[in-house]
Amino acid sequence: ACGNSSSSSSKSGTTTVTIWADDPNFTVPNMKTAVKMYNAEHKNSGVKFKVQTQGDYVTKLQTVLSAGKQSSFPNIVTIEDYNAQKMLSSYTKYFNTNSDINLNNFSGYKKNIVTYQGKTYGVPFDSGVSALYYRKDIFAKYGVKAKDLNNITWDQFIKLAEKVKKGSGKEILGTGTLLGQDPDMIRQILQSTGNWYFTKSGKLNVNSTAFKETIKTIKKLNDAGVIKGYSDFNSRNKAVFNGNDLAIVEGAWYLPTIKSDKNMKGKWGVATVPRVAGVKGAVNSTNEGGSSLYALNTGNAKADKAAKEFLKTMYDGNSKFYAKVLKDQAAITTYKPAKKNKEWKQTDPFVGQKVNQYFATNMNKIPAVSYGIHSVELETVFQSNLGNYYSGKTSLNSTINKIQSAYKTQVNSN
Amino acid sequence: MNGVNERTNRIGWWFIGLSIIGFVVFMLYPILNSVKLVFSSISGDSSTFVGFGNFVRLFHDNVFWSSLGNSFLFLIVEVPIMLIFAIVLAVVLNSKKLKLRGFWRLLIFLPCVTSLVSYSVLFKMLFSSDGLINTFLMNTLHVISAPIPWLTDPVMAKVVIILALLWRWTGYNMIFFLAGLQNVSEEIYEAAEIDGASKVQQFLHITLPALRPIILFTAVQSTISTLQLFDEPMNITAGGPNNSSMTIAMYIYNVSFKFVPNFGYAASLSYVVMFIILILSLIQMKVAKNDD
Amino acid sequence: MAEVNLKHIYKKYDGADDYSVTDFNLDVKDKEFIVFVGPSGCGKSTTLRMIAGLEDISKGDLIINGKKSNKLPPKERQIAMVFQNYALYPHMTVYGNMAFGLKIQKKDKAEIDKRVKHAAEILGLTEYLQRKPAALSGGQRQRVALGRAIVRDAPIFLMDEPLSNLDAKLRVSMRASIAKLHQDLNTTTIYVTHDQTEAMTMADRIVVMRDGKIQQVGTPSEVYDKPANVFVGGFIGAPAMNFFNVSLNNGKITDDKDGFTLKVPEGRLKALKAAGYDGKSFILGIRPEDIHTENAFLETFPENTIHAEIVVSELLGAESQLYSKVGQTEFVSKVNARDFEQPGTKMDMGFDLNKAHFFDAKSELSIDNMVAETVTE
Amino acid sequence: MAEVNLKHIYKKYDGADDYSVTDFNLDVKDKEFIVFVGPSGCGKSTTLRMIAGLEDISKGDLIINGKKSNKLPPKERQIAMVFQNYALYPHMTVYGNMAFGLKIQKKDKAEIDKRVKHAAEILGLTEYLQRKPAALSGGQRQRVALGRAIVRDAPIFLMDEPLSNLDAKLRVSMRASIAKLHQDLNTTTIYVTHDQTEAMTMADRIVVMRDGKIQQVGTPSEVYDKPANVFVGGFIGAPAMNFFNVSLNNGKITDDKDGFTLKVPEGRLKALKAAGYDGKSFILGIRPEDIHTENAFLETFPENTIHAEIVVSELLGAESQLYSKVGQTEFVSKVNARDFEQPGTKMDMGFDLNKAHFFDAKSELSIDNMVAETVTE
Amino acid sequence: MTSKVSSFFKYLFIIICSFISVFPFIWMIIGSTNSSSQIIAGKMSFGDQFMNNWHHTFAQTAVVQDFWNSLKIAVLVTVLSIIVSALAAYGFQIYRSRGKNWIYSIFIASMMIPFSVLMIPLYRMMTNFGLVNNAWAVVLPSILSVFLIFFFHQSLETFPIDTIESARIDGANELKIFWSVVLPQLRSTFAAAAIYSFMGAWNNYMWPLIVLQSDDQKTLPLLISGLSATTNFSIDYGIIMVLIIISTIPIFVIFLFLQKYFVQGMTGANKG
Ligand SMILES: Nc1ncnc2c1ncn2[C@@H]1O[C@H](COP(=O)(O)OP(=O)(O)OP(=O)(O)O)[C@@H](O)[C@H]1O
Ligand SMILES: Nc1ncnc2c1ncn2[C@@H]1O[C@H](COP(=O)(O)OP(=O)(O)OP(=O)(O)O)[C@@H](O)[C@H]1O
Ligand SMILES: [Mg+2]
Ligand SMILES: [Mg+2]
Repeated sequence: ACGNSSSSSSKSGTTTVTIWADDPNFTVPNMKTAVKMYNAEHKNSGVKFKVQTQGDYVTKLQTVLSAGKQSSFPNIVTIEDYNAQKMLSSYTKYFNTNSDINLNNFSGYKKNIVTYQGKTYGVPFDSGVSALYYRKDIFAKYGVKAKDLNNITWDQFIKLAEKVKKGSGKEILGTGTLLGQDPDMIRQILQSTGNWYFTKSGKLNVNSTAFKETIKTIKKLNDAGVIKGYSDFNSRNKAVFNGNDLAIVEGAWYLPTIKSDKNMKGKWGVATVPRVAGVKGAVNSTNEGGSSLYALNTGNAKADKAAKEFLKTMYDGNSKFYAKVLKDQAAITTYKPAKKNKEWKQTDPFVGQKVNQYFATNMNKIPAVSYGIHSVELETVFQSNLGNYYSGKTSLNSTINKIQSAYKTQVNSN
Repeated sequence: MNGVNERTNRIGWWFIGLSIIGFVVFMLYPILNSVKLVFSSISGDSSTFVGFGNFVRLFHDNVFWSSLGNSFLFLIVEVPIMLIFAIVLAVVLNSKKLKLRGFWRLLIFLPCVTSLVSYSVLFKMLFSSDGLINTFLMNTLHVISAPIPWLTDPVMAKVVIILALLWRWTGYNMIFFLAGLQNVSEEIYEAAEIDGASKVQQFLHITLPALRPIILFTAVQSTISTLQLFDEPMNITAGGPNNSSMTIAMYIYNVSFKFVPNFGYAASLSYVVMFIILILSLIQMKVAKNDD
Repeated sequence: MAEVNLKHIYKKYDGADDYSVTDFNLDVKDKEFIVFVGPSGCGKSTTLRMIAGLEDISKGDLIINGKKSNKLPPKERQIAMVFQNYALYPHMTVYGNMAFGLKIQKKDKAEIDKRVKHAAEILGLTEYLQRKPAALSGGQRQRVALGRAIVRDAPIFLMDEPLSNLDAKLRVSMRASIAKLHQDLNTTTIYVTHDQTEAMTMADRIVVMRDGKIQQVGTPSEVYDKPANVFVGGFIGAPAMNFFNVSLNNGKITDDKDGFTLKVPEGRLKALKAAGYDGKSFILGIRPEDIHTENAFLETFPENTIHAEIVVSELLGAESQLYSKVGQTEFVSKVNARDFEQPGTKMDMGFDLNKAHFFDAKSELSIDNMVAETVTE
Repeated sequence: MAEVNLKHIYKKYDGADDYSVTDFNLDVKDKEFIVFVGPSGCGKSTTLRMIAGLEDISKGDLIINGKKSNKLPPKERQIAMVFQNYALYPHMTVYGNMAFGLKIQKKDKAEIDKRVKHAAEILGLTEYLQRKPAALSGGQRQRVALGRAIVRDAPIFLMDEPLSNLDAKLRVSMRASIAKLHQDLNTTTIYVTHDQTEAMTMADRIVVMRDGKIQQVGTPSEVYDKPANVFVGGFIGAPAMNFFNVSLNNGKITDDKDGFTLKVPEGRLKALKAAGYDGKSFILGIRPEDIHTENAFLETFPENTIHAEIVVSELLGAESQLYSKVGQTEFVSKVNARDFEQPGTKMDMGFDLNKAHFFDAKSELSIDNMVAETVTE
Repeated sequence: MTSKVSSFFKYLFIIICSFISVFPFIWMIIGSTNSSSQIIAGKMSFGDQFMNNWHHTFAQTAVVQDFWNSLKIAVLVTVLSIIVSALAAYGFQIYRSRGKNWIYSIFIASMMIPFSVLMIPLYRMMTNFGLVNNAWAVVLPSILSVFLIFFFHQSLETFPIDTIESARIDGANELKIFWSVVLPQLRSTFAAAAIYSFMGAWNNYMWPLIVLQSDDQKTLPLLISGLSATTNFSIDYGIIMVLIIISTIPIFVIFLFLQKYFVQGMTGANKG
C-alpha cells in the first residue's frame, strides 16, 4: 500500500520490520548499527528493517496506539524507562511478550522496568547510571581531592562544596531545570535509597522516610547555596562550558556533552553520587534515564516473529554490537556479558579515569525500584509544591500533605 | 442582497458540495467520534462508561482550574494590549504622508511568517537568564543590576509568554485593521478637522468606532486562539515554573499524552473550553451590537 | 461680517507637474453667495479646500476678514463645510453628528441641545435625530450635513458639490432649501458645483473655472448673456449653446462647412466690422432657445432661416428639444411643445442673430465684449 | 419580432411580508420603447428582473413571443440587459466585455470580431477597445454596457436606470444616443428610471408605478396631459404640479386653507357639476407653466388672479422659476425670464384653469377622466 | 513646529516597533554565521561559520528532501483549500438559502473545537484509508479550511452581484461565471488567502508529526524539532539556525510577491 510504514509483505515475500526511535544522535544510530550487523549475518532472511526517527515521541506513540490500528503500528519501539510501565499497563494487548529474553543477562534494576504483571515485554538497552561530574582542577585548587568525593554522604558533600563555593565564587551543583520543577535530582536521590514515589503495588508513598529525606537533602543543598537550578538544559550547559558551574549529577549520557568542549580535557572528574545518610540501605549508585526496546503486536505474524528474533539476536546475545555502540555513541548498555569486552576497561583520555568500568560497576549496584505508572502525574504535582518547600514557605509535613491530596485529584480513581 | 431565482439557487449546493464532504469526513465524523469519548473514561486501550463522571472530576480538578485561570489571564492581559498596539500601528502605517509605508508594513508583519516552533526556540534563547535580553538590559542599558529571572519567576514567565505572543501576533492583527481603515473615507477626517477635533479626538471619535466590526472580529479570533494557546508556553516555559504558565490546552495535552492517556477526560475538557469560547464570542458579539 | 479675499493664489500638489490652480483672484463680499463652476478636474475643490485650510497654499495670499490666513488651522478659520458625499460620521446618530463640533468646543450641554434642535427644525430633521446616517435617505443625509454646518454658527459656509449625489428630483428641492437657508442665515457662502443649472439658480456671482484658471466672474445673467469666451458660452446653459465656424462677407454670415448663410442685423454688423472681422473667420454661438420654429419668426426673418432635418426629438412637457442637422452640422433647438415633430421631418428654423454671440476664432474670446471694451476705452 | 406580455404578475420576495409587485398587466408591442417610471422602491427593477429571468415570478404569466416563459433561464429569453452601474467585467478589456456573451455562445472568432467592431463604431468606442473599464469615463462605460447589449443582437433590450450614475450633462447626451440607437436597431425596449424627464423624452409609452402597482400606462403626452391620479400628476413634470385642496361653490373654486378663489371656465364647470362635485371638496392640480405673470393673461382673467409673495426665485436662462406663497400655501410657477423678481417681492399670478386638473379628494383619481369615461359609456 | 515633533515621534515609534519585529531575524542570521557553542554563549556579532553551518546542514540532514516535502504539501494544501473554500464561500454567499445559512453557521462554530480532540479519530481514519505516512494524510484534512471559507465569504459580501447577473444574461453557466467573472475580480483576496493558507500548511507541526512517519516523508518543522529533541545535548544550533532561515525564506518570498494585494484583499474581507 502506498508508502505505508507498517509491516507489510510485498509479493517477493520480504517482510518489513519498522523500528521507531526518538533520538537522532543516540537511539537512531544505535538501531541502525544493530540492523546493519543483523543484516550482515542474515543475508536471506527475507526481512527488511526500517529505522524511523520520530519527534515528540511519546505523543506520537500514544496517538498511534490509541487509534488502535494494529496494522499501522511499528514493530519495534524504544521507550524511556520512566514511561515503560505506563505504556505497558495502558496498552497491554498491543505489546508482545518476549519470554525469549534472559533478563539475568542485564543489570538487575532493569527487570522491574521491562516486566509487567509477571511477564517480560522488553529488552533492556541503555542505562542512565549516574555519576557526579565535577571540575577536578578547581575542586583541587580548594583542597578537594578525588578520593574525598567518592562514597560520601550528601552532608559531607555539602561541606566540601561550601568550601569550593566560597573560594571560587562559582555555582557548584547545576540542574537542568528550576529547583522544584526538576524531578531529576529527586529521582536520582530517591532511587539511590531503593525507594520510589510508589510502593510496589502502586500506592503513593511520599510519606516515607526515603522521600522526606530526599527532599530534605535538596533543601539542605539549597540552603547551603551549593545547588543552582537553571531555567533549561541549555542555560546549564552554557554555565558548564563557561566554567560558571562546577558540578553535575546526571546519568552516564551526560559525559559526551562535557567532552564536546575539547578545551576542557583533563579538567573534569567523575565520582560516585553522594548517598543519603538517614535512610537504611541507601547506596552511592543511582540512575537517571535509560531506555528499553519493545516489540509490538501488529497482527502480522511473520513480521512480529522477525522483530522478536531480531531483538533476541542482537540485544540478548551480541557483545560485538554492544562494543560498537559503546565506541560510536558512548552507549552505556546494561548487557552484562558485554562488560567483558576490552572497551569497557580502557582509560578515557579526556577524563583520565576508567569511566566505563566505573559505570559498569555502579550499574549493577543501582537499587531496583518500580517506577509505576503515574510518575509524570505526580511530578507535575511536585511543580506547584516543592518550590515552596525549598524556599521555606511551607513545612515538610504540609508539603507532603498537599502533594498527597493534589495527586489524588490528579489521578482520579478511574 | 439580490434575490436569485430558485433554479440557480439550487446550483449553489454544487459549489458547497466539496466542502460539505470535507466537513463531514474530516470534522463532523471525528467530532461525533470524540463526543462519544466525553462519557467514558479511557485508560489506554480500555474504556468504561462514566456518564457525567468526567465533568464531576473536572469540577474538582485544581490543575484544570488553575490552568484555565492562566489561560484567562493571558486572554485578559495580552489580547487588549495586542489589539491596541495593532490599531495604533495600523493608524500610523496608514497615514498617507508616511514615507516607505510598504516597507514598514512588511517589517511589522514579518514575525507572522515564522513558524511557531522556531519562534519559540528563539524566544527561549533570548530570555534565558544570561540571554541576550538580560545582557542588553544589564550591560548595555545598565537599567538592572542583576539578571531578571525571565523564565524562572512565575510572574516573569507569564510576561515572557505575553511578550512572545505580542511579538508574533500584533502584526497579524494589524493587517486586519489596516484593511479596515481603507474603508474609512478621508473626508470624514477632514470634516472632523473642520469641526475642530484634534488628532487624538479624531482617533477616539472616528477611527475607533469605524474599526469596531474589525475589533470584534479580531477579538473573537484572538479569544479562540488564546484559549487554545499551546505552542508558546510548551516550548518557551514548558508551563513552568510551578505550572504558572500552564494553559488549558497544555493541560489537555498532558492528560492525553503525558499522563496515563485518558482521552475521555481530555475530550470533556476540550468541550468545556469550546463551550467557554462560544459563550465569550457570543458575549463579545452582543456587546458590539448593543453599543450600536 | 465675513469677507474672503484670494490674491494670486496658486496651488501645485506634491509630486504634480503642473499647477492645479493658477493665479486665482477673487474678493468674496460679506453675505455673498459665490458659486465655483467648471468641468471636472478644473480646480474647484482644490480652491475651496485651500480656503478651508485642508490643503496648503503654494503661492499667494488668503485673507479672511482682513487677516492673512494661509497658515491658520481649519478650526480657527470660522468656517463650516459641507462635503460632497456628506462625510457624516457613520457611527453617530444625526444628533451626534450635529453636536460633535460643539462638543469638541466644550460648549455646555443645554446650549448644544438648543442649537441642534433648532437646526433640526429648520431642516425638518426633528424626527430623525436618533437615527444613524445609514438609515436615512440621500436627501435626509444631505440635510444632516447642512445641519452640521449650521449649528456651528460659522460666518463662512463652504460647500463642495453638496447635491451631486442626489437624484434629479431631490436635487431641485434641495437647491431651493439651500437658497432659502442662505437667505435666513446670511452667511458668506462659497459653493462648488459642476452643474451649471445649480450655479445659475443659486449664485449671487458665478466663478467659471477651467484648467485651474478663472474664465469669468459675474452674476448669473452676466455669465449667461455675456459669456466671456466660447468655453463659458458652451458651459453655461442647457442644452448647450450651438457653435458654428463662420465668416462674414457682404453683411452675411456664411457657415464654413455647410455653406448656409444668415443675415446679420445692422447694429451687430457694425460692431463686427469695427472689431475688424469683415471678411474674416470667427465663431458664431447661438443658444437653443434662440432658434425659432414659429411661423411669426420665420416670416419676419426669412433671411435667417435654414432648412434642417430633425435627428432626435424630445418632448418635455411644455417645450420640446429638437436635435437637428443642417448638412454635416448638428445643433439643438428648444421650441414650443407644439412644434414637436418626429425625427426625419425636415423643417425651417430661424436663428435670432440679435441674441447670437460672436467669438474670435483663435483666442475664442467674445468679440462683443472686446467691442464693448474698445468702446468704453 | 419580439412581444412581451405580462399577465397578472405578482412578486413576493422570500421572507418579505408584502408583495413587491402586484397584479402587473402590460402588453409590450414589437419594437416599442416602454419606460417604467416611479419612485424608489416601487418595484420597477423587480418587474424588469422577472422579465430577464433573474428573479422568480410568484404568480401570473410571462409570455415572450407568445410562449409562456416563467421558467425559462435568462439565456434562452433572447434578451440583452443594461445594468444601473454598468456591471462591466472589470478585468476584461472593452473588447472582452463586449465579446464575452458571444464567446459563451461559441460564435466563431471572425463573427465576434465583426460584431464587436461594428457596435464599437456605432457607439464611438473604436479607439477604446483595448482599455479596461477603470480607464474609461462614466459616459464611455455606459456606452460599453450598451455595446455589450448590442452585440448580442437580441430582439429585447432591458435597461435598469442606465443613466442614473452619470452627471447631468452626460445624462442628457446619453439620453439622445439611446433614443437614436433604438431608432436604428428597432429592438423592443423596456427601460427603467425614476427620472420623469427621461421617461418623458424617451418613451413610446410610459408605465407609471407606485408601491408595486401600475398607476397609469400611456404615451408621454397622455401621461402629462391627462394624469390618471394625483400621484401621476405630481410625479410627471418638473417642477412638480402644484396641488390645492379646494371646494366648488357658486361656480367658483375656494382654497380650503387660504381662502383665495378662482373662477372655473364654463366647460369645466359643467363637467365638475356633472361628476357631482358642486359644493364638495376636491383637489386642484396646476402645473407651474400654467401659472402666468404676463400682463396679457392677468388682464384677461382678473378673476383667476391671486396675490402671492416670492420666497425663492431661480433664473434658468430663458425662464425663471418662482417659489411663492399665498397665505400658508407654497407653490411654484415657471415664467418667462423677463418676469424674474427678487424674493420678497409680492406680485399677481394668474392660474390658467383651462389647463388645470381636478382630482377626487378621497380616491385621488382624476375627475376629468372619470367624466370622460362617464361620457363614453 | 508641533507637527514636526509629532512626526518625529511617529517615526521613532515605527522604527522601534520595526526593530523589535526584525530583531530575532537579525539574530537568527547572525546565529547562522556562528558555531553552536558561540550561539549558546550569546555571541552577537557575525562569525565565520556560515559556510560550515550551511555545509553541515546539507551534509547531516535531509534538508533538501524535507524542504521538497514541505513545499509539496504546502502547495497542494494552498491550491486545493483555496479552490474548495472559494467555491464554498461563493455558494454560501451568492446562493443564500436557509439550509445553507445553517450549514455555514455550523462550519463557523466548528472553528472553536480544539484540534487535540480530533486527532485520534482522524488518525484512525487515515489508517483506514491506508494514508498514514503519505503526504495526502496531511493534505486532505487541511483542504477544508473554515477560516478561509469565512474569509472569502466576507470579501464576497461586497462583490458586485450585477456582474454575475450580467454574465447570466450573457448566457454563461454558473461555473463559468465563477471561473471567468468572479475569480479574476477577487485576485487580491486570493492572494491574501494564498499567503494564509501557505503559511499555515508550511508551519503545520502537530498533525504532520503524527501521520508522517518515515524520514523520507518528513517536513521542515519536523526536521527542526527532531534535531532539538536530542537528549545528549549535542544539538548543533548552527544547523538549527540555518534550517530556520531556510524554512522562513519561502513564506518571505511569497509574502514579498503578494504583499501589495494583501492589504487590498483583506479590505474586501472586512467590509460590513
Ligand atoms: N492630491 C492630489 N495630488 C495631485 N493632484 C491632485 C490632487 N488632488 C487633485 N489633483 C489634481 O488637481 C486638479 C484639480 O482637482 P480638483 O479636485 O480641485 O478638481 P474639481 O474641480 O474639484 O473637480 P471635480 O468636479 O471632479 O471634483 C485635477 O487635475 C486633479 O487631478
Ligand atoms: N431581495 C429582496 N428581498 C426582499 N425585498 C426586496 C428585495 N429586493 C427588493 N425588495 C423590495 O421590493 C420592493 C421593490 O424593489 P425594487 O428594487 O423593484 O424597486 P425599484 O422600483 O427598482 O426602486 P429603485 O428606483 O430604488 O431601484 C422594495 O420595497 C424593496 O424593498
Ligand atoms: Mg471636486
Ligand atoms: Mg431599481
